[in-house]
Amino acid sequence: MHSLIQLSIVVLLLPLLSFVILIFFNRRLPRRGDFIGVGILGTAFAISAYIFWSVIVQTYDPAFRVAWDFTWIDLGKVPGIGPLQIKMGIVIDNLTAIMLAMVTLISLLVHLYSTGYMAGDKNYGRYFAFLGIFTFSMLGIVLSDNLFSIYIFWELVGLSSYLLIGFFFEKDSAADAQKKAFLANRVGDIGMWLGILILYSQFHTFSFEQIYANLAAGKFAMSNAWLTAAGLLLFMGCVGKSAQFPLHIWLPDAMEGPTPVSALIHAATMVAAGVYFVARIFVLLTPDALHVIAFIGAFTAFMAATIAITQNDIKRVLAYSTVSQLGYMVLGLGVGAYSAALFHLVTHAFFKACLFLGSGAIIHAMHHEQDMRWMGGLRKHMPWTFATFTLATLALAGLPLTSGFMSKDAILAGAIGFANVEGGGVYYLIPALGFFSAMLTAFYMGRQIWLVFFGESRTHLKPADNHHHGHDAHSAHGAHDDHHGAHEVHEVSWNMRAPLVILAVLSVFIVYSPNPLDGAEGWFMKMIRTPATVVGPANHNCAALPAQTTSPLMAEALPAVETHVATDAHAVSEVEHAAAKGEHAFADPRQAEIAHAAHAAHFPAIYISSIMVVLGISFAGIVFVFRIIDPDKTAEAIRPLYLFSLNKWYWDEIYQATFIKGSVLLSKILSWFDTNVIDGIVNGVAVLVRNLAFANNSFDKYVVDGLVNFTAFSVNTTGAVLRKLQTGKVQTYVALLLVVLFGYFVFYFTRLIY
Amino acid sequence: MLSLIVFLPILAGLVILAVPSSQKQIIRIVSLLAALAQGVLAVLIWRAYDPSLPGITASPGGSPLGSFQFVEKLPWISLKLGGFGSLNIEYFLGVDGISVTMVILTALVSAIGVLSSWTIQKQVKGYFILYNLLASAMMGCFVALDFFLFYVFWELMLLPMYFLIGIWGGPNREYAAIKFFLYTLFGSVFMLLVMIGLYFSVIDPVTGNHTFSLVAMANQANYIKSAILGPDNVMWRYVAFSVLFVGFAIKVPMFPFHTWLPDAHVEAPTPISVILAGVLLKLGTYGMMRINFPLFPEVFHASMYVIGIFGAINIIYGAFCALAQQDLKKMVAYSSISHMGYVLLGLAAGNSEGMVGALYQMFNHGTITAMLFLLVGVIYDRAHTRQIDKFGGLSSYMPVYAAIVTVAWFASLGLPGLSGFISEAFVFVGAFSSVTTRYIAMVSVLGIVFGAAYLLWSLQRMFLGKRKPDAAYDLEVGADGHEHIHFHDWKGKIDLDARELTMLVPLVVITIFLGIYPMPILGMITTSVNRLVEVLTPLAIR
Amino acid sequence: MEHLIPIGLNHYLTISALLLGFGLFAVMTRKNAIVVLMGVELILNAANINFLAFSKYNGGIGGVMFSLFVIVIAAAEAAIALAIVINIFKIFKSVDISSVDTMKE
Amino acid sequence: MSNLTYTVIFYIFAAITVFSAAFVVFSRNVIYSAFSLLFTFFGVAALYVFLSADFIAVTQVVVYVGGILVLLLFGVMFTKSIMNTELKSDVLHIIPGTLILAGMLGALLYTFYTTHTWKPSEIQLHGSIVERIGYETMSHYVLPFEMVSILLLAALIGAAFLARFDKPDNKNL
Repeated sequence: MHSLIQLSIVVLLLPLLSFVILIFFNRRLPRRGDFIGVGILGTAFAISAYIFWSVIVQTYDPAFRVAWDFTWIDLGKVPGIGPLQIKMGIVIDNLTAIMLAMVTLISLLVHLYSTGYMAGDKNYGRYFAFLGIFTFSMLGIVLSDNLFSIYIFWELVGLSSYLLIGFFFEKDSAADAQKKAFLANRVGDIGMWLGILILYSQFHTFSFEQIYANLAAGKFAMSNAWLTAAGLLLFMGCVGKSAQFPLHIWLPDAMEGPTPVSALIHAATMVAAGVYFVARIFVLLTPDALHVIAFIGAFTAFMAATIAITQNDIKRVLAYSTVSQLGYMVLGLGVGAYSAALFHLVTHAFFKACLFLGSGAIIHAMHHEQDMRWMGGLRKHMPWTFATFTLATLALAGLPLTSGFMSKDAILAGAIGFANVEGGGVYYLIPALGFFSAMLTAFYMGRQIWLVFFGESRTHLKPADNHHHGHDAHSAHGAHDDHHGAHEVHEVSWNMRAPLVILAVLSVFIVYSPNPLDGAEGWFMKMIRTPATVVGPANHNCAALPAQTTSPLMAEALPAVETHVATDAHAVSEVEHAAAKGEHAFADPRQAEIAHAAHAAHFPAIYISSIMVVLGISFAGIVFVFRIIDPDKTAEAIRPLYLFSLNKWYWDEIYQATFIKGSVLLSKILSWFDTNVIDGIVNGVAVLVRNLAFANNSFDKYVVDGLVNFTAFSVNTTGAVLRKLQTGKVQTYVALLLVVLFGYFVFYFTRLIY
Repeated sequence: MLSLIVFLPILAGLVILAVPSSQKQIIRIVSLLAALAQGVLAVLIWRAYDPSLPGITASPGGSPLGSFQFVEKLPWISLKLGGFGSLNIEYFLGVDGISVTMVILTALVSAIGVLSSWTIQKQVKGYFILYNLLASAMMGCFVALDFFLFYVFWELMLLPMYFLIGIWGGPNREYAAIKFFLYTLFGSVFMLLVMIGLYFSVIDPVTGNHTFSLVAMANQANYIKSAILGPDNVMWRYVAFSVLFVGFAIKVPMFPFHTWLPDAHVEAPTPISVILAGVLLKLGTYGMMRINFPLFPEVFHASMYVIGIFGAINIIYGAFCALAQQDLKKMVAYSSISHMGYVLLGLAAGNSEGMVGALYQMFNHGTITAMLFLLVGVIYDRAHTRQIDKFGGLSSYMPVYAAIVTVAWFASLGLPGLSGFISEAFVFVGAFSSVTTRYIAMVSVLGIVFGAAYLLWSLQRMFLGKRKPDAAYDLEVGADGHEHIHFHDWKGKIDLDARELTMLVPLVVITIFLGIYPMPILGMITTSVNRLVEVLTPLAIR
Repeated sequence: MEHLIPIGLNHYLTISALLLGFGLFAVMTRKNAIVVLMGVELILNAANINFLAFSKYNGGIGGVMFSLFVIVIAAAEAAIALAIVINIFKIFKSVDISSVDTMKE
Repeated sequence: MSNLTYTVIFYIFAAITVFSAAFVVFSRNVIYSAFSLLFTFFGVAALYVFLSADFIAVTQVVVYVGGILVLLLFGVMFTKSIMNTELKSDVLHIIPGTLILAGMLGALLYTFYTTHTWKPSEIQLHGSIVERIGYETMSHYVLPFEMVSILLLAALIGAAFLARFDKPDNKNL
């Protein structure tokens, strides 16, 4: 076992240890055990940093790869397949090393930040336990070498996201949001699971390595449409987790969780896991699948940006901005700008975490006021926060000299190149949407900065409650609110400030590349190379294998899979070697062409995006700083558009009306069907049988038994009648005697007459 | 060994018979000791079991008795019937990979059921006698290898179950008990006919007589060609398969025959619900794996598609019905229907992954559903209601209970790391890998989402948020300034007490352990399942 | 009318029939045991009239002798019956024979 | 004594007998019934005389009027106090009684007046028959006479025994 593998196992298990300790013992530990969480994460980060150092700095090899696995489940000698084992394993390559360091660093910073932010919460210890299990699951995704374990950790991050969104579970909105998040993710997950099933059903393995090898060897027995479907279904997992259209609806609601959680999970790491996963499966995506992915990414980026410009909640703006940026990343992957997308993932993780933590500091300082309309003027009170927040904002908007500029620019260059190569007019929509979104990003971030930090404090403008907002509320509570706004807002403590500074520093270009205009010259883009596809046009015709119809049971066994021995420490697949030969040595001509075109489009992209960003910022300045255009009047003038944006394109309402109402209605119908129709049939049969039995019983009772009973009845009635005569009174007997005598007379006389 | 594990509860029942009915504690302790002894025996069997022997039926070139373990074989009933020849019924017990897990599950659930029965106050003596009879019959069903013996145990199970629901049940108990009884009896009557038909179609290769031995029946070479259920009588074999399938499907319960389950669960007392969901439902699918499929492999092969469709209907239909329920126990009952659909789907796949998944799902569903019903019982004991809307915000006041509920609920919805996930995953892997059931599997995956939907929704309504205005409990501010919960006429501990923890913690540990490392169970079953898949694959294709 | 002038057998028989009828009526309908006894005496008298009438018109002495015995037995009967009636009265506090129905069961 | 006088006297006694008997039966008062019975017995005795049975008539007067009637009156007085209005005796099933009475009467009278087989014989009893009775009693009817006397004795003893009825010790009578 390679020493890096051993270290990575330690890194993986340390947060789990933190979880186990804190979930059981947090109440018995001093300070509810927060030092354990921070300490363990610190250790984990230290080890991750060492791994990063050895892989990236020392080795500096784009094709670096170490893998290890063990048999998890042994299914024995399966008929038709042969010995079958399900393996679990760890793989470390450049991407893993970077992600490992990034995740542990942000997690450590969030842990540290939370000791300030969450202080005094009644479930303080449990919060750190949840952070621990989240970090564990996230590291599991990063380190997994197969689809099955990535799915397991995928769901586990879903669980920890569920637990953390609903951390304030006594709030109904939080409980709703956590359920929504989990269900939306589950929808994505079933797609991902079906994609895994398609691949497994062909190769009887979950390992990336073996699947790619088999695909490259053309052993995929189903039609090519199935392969595209597999890619798209796997991408559905990303759609759910990375909040792409149409499953983006959960992410803004997830802001109900504590703000550090939003920073860690819903901005920096977990939502980026979708992008990471698509990168992992990038090689099996067919061009058709990539086109779909590119369009979804572009559309998401655009849609989320349009929503973000009208939101008033500081966290919601950032949430939609996250969705938008994730759209960029997905767009990047879709157009084939693989390393640019991952580059953006990393840079975005740092500056967006910084933004969220900054907003957390503001919210903390403002006593849980989240509405930007009632902020303003915080620049003077919170200089550290202001500085770091602004730097991160510039990175997000994509101004030169920031990390965001380089990564976003690389993606947009890739998009232009892609459109050039594909040649169709409709493909230019992707870069166009990308650039337009860049402008919108600059606009809404400028709006946010201005509303939060500049101008005068507007705390007093906040209506006392929702019922009567207006002048009287203003005048009546003005003094009181001023008191709140002016005197109680102050800079946050060091344990919340330090993470902000570190993250802001990591948003500067020099960390990634010496050339502020070209990320491709940095170490990141050099280390992360676009892997050669295994499903390119060269492989298309392999799908036409003869159809196996002899046995449904054995059919899937026929394309006998060569059992790949577990990849050894330095076993590197042939395919990746080919990709690693040189900077432009793409195995697939299409990829090479796109890369070339993207390179050519580098400077046009810089110009256009810079113009767009400047346009966006100056527009924000026109509207909000100089008030040349009154934002309220403008909103009034384009009210339908404004409402459309404010109400998030009505997606929540649409889903509520269709899927949720539909499901509930269907469930009611089926339940009714169950109790009334099916059970009704059962009970009906029962009633029928019972009535038959009653009829039979009646026959038995009244006809057969009747004959028997009639005898008894007649004897009984006769007896009852005669018993009336048996009065015990002498006179009755005399009367009877006389009746008989009289009868005799009658008889006698009739005899006489006839 | 197997005789001991089967008849131990009956012995305990006889001991209880001698105890005066006023000595409730002695009765309970005797039952508990019997259940624990059963558990110890199950552990011994588990340790001594050799996972390399496949069982199922005679292997080519092997003993005609097959490679069963812990076999006990004695002549039981031997009647000379003149022209009909002789009737030979054997006392034939044995386990293989399919039954050994079920034996362990039965011992586990029985012991937990006894603990859960501690609160039964009405006619304790009669209750425990019936309970022990039920435990014996269930265990007997899983180890019987003679069809007649299996049938005897199968019918023996009905009687105590009927009374346990009908006497110790809820307000509508007579209806539920009768419904359960009639449904199951309906199935078993046909089973009897098929059993007799099979008897006259199969020759024991050793003695040359007709036989009820399932080992002999599972080997198609032992059939008389022209007999009523012989290979030539294709139509009758289809009829017999269908009828037998319906008999077992009622127990599962499969879609159109499932309506007894919600009623029985809602009315039954908690321990009986636990037994019912934990073990009895498994008998249906176990019967399919042990009897229905291997005896008619070519019919099974032709009907995989139909079984798969029914499995998918169970999964999705059960999930939807659960979504609409207001009664927590009814919701759990419908979730059982949904989860048993996974078992059916896995069986329908007909390959090793699916069958392993189905069998593992049977085990996991046994433990998880037992946990769910115990948890429902806990809250019902306290609040005397199971209406989901009557709760809210319980997590704040009953943290341990809420934590265990969360584990159980997530195990039920198939969260990775908990045992339910692995079985569901294998079911889907198998079903999708089989060309026959591929599209069915694609539809069934929706069950994962709706399963999550109803479970999370109920979790939210009961445990999250705040106390609802019409909740079944009050809030009081205690001496320490915190809010505490107060149930009407509940004197015990608000959160779980020691007895409840004793029942639940082992199940939680098993669920988590088997979710992380499933090989202790999977290792025992894979050899047998692989052999079963071989047996099920028709000769022409093999 | 000419039938009525010479007194014949039928006159006596008619009187006896009427006495018998009254006696039967008393026995049947009256609740007082004493009156019932009186009815019995009327019946016996009616019988005596018949005996004597047939005895006279047939010229035999048998009817006369028999009526003598009847009178004797009637005396004995009256004595016994009254003793019984008095006992009944002592037991039932009433001579109402409709209440004397212990023979019923 | 002319034939007509004879007839008139007969009818008078017949009327006394019948009407007093009817009064015995239909009177609601037991005392009245008892006294009315006296007239009946006298009437019947008179009719006995018409039937040439003067000894019987005397016996009738002595036994019935002197014995039985007195006995009956004693019975009435033992069982009821005379002043008590409850002496009025109720009537039981009057309708069947009346019907049977009418039926019996009608049937008998019909029989009598349609039967012609009992033509009176030529030899009829005439004059006193006391002598004949004496002879017949001591000769032909001596056994019945002795039996009757024993019966009478037994009846008297029995009546005396019954009448001295003590209050029973046991209540189950």
